[in-house]
Amino acid sequence: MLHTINQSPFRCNSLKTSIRFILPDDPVLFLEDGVYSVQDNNTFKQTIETLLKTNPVYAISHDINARGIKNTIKDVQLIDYEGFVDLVEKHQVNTWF
Amino acid sequence: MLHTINQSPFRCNSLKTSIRFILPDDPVLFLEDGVYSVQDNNTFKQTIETLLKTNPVYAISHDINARGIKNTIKDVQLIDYEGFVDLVEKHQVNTWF
Amino acid sequence: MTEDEDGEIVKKIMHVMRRAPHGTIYTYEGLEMVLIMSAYDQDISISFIDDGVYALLKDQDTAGLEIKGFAKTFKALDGYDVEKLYVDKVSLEERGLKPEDLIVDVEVLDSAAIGKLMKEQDVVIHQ
Amino acid sequence: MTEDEDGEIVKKIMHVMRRAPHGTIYTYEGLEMVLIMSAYDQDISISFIDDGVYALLKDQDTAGLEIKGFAKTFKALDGYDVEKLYVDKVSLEERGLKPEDLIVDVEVLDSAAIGKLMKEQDVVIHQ
Amino acid sequence: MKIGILLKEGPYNHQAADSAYQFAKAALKKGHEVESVFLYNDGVINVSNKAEPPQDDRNLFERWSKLGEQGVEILACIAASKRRGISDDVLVNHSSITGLGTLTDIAIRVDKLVTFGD
Amino acid sequence: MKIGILLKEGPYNHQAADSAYQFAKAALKKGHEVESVFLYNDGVINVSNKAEPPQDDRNLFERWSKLGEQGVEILACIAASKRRGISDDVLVNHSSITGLGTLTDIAIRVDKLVTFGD
Repeated sequence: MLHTINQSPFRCNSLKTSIRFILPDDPVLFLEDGVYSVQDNNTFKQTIETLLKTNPVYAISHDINARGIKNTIKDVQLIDYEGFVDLVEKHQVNTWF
Repeated sequence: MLHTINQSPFRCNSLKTSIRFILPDDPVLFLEDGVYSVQDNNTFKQTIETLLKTNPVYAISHDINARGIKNTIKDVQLIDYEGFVDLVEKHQVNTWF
Repeated sequence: MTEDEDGEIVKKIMHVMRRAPHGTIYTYEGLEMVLIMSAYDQDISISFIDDGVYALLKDQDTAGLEIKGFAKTFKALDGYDVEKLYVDKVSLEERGLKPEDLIVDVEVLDSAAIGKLMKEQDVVIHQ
Repeated sequence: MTEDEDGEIVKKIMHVMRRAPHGTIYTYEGLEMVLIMSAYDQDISISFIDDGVYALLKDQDTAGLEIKGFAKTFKALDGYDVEKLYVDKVSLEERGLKPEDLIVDVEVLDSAAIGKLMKEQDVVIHQ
Repeated sequence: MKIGILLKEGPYNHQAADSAYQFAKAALKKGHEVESVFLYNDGVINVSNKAEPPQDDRNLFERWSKLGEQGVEILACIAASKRRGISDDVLVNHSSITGLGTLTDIAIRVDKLVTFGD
Repeated sequence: MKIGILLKEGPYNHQAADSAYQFAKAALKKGHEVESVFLYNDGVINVSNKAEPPQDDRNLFERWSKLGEQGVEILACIAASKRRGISDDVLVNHSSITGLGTLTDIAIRVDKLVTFGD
């Protein structure tokens, strides 16, 4: 199951909550304001690094660039919308917002 | 200055943030989903009790009743929309959402 | 995804309620969606997570807001054969709530159990 | 509230940016409001709190989203005589950001100092 | 006192429109002057005359129109309206479309500007 | 694969409408069938033909209309539309208003239903 998260982790509890429900190995995709979650050196770094130990983590590169995010946490994979489609081909989608 | 907060403290960081900016003695009014902040026995009880030591705290009674909230934290004053108008008469308004 | 006795597709569809009632319309319009979908003989469930659990609180009286209430509609879900109502245990606890504060009988599960149910679904719709 | 040399009322109006850019339109339409208000010779300021500080990040490139960017408009505020830009220190720190990551010169203040400025205002508008 | 209201969310989807209305009603009842309700962001959707909300629920569009009839200016921002499909030919009675300059005038003129958003 | 899209927010105010469009475009480019875009909650505002967004920005209303022309069903929920002033006479070309039953049919028929909200 693909989990997508589009909320800023500072503004909204979607990241904090969804992590309780995401099973190991399931891909997690950050988009829109959700991509602030994977900016390096913010207070959510440890949360994302813990998630990365069990789950592949993706972020939409267009959203990263639009927000001026230069450094993302190591091992977070940047993909475009076609990469998003590929993930949807392989998984049902659980859209957290 | 009257501070109003209309967001659920669980969903959104408005309560957490606004508290840093609210000066002592300034009234704080919870409305809409913000009123969950003053429901007794939830995890924000201590935050509200600390706030009550320095600031008068109000909640719109219609919002409390609409949400089935039976017990509110001690010293939180329930008011109606006319009470809201009275507060606005005395203070400029800072609307946090 | 399974087939019923007539060979029709039966999909597992879970609706997720995560928002408080009244402050926004999401839970209310979500419930309208559930009611319509319930007529299509699919395998429907609802999970209540975060502020979604507030939608089930007893004794909601919206008259003072002049807003149409809908908590009682959750009681009617039974009659629409929507019987799988899951509530996230942590969400209840954080809010100082107990199952008896809720207007309907629900199954209180831990997050991992709801996560497993989510993964079994053909469709998950967050409302 | 004061009067200018012609006896006109000059109000202190603070705009508060608390939302990230692009995910929602609030900061962008908020900025449009600031630009119009700047023509009215009022005492305008903007404070950036929480995700509002993200609006000021350098090198935002929205071309891939096909969305109109507006970070550079903050640089133009100077020309509109909107020079009081306050940034909340805690909000920067939580996000791992430094003043030099921002596209404009701002005054970084602690929350209590911004709180005092808020209290001096005739109007505070959260965008 | 003279009150201005700034409403930043659309009808039904967010309670802000209800709160703004209840506040305006209470202020009028207490004898205050509610000069105007300025609609911004999705708030402009509050004045569409194409809406037909359910019979068994409140009608927010009619509410604004009636407040307008009572002399409260109901104003939708033109730039916000254009982004959301609100135009002169779909406005409820006693409402109009105007620019942000009008909001600035309101902010200068009123004693209190009260925002409702989400 | 057959894809259905559920869009729950209005244009411009939230990025959801942009993300849904970019996703649909990428899926079509990769040869998938995007059956329909179902608009719910404030999502219905995406198909108003009264909108005139700024010239220097993208036109979301035209985008949906063009996707509709390419065979993607662009559907607005009737109940949600009535609450927000979207009616048959203000719809962009190649879009239509329908009931939640249609969404159920879509959910049953497609391989993947992808939601965009906020």
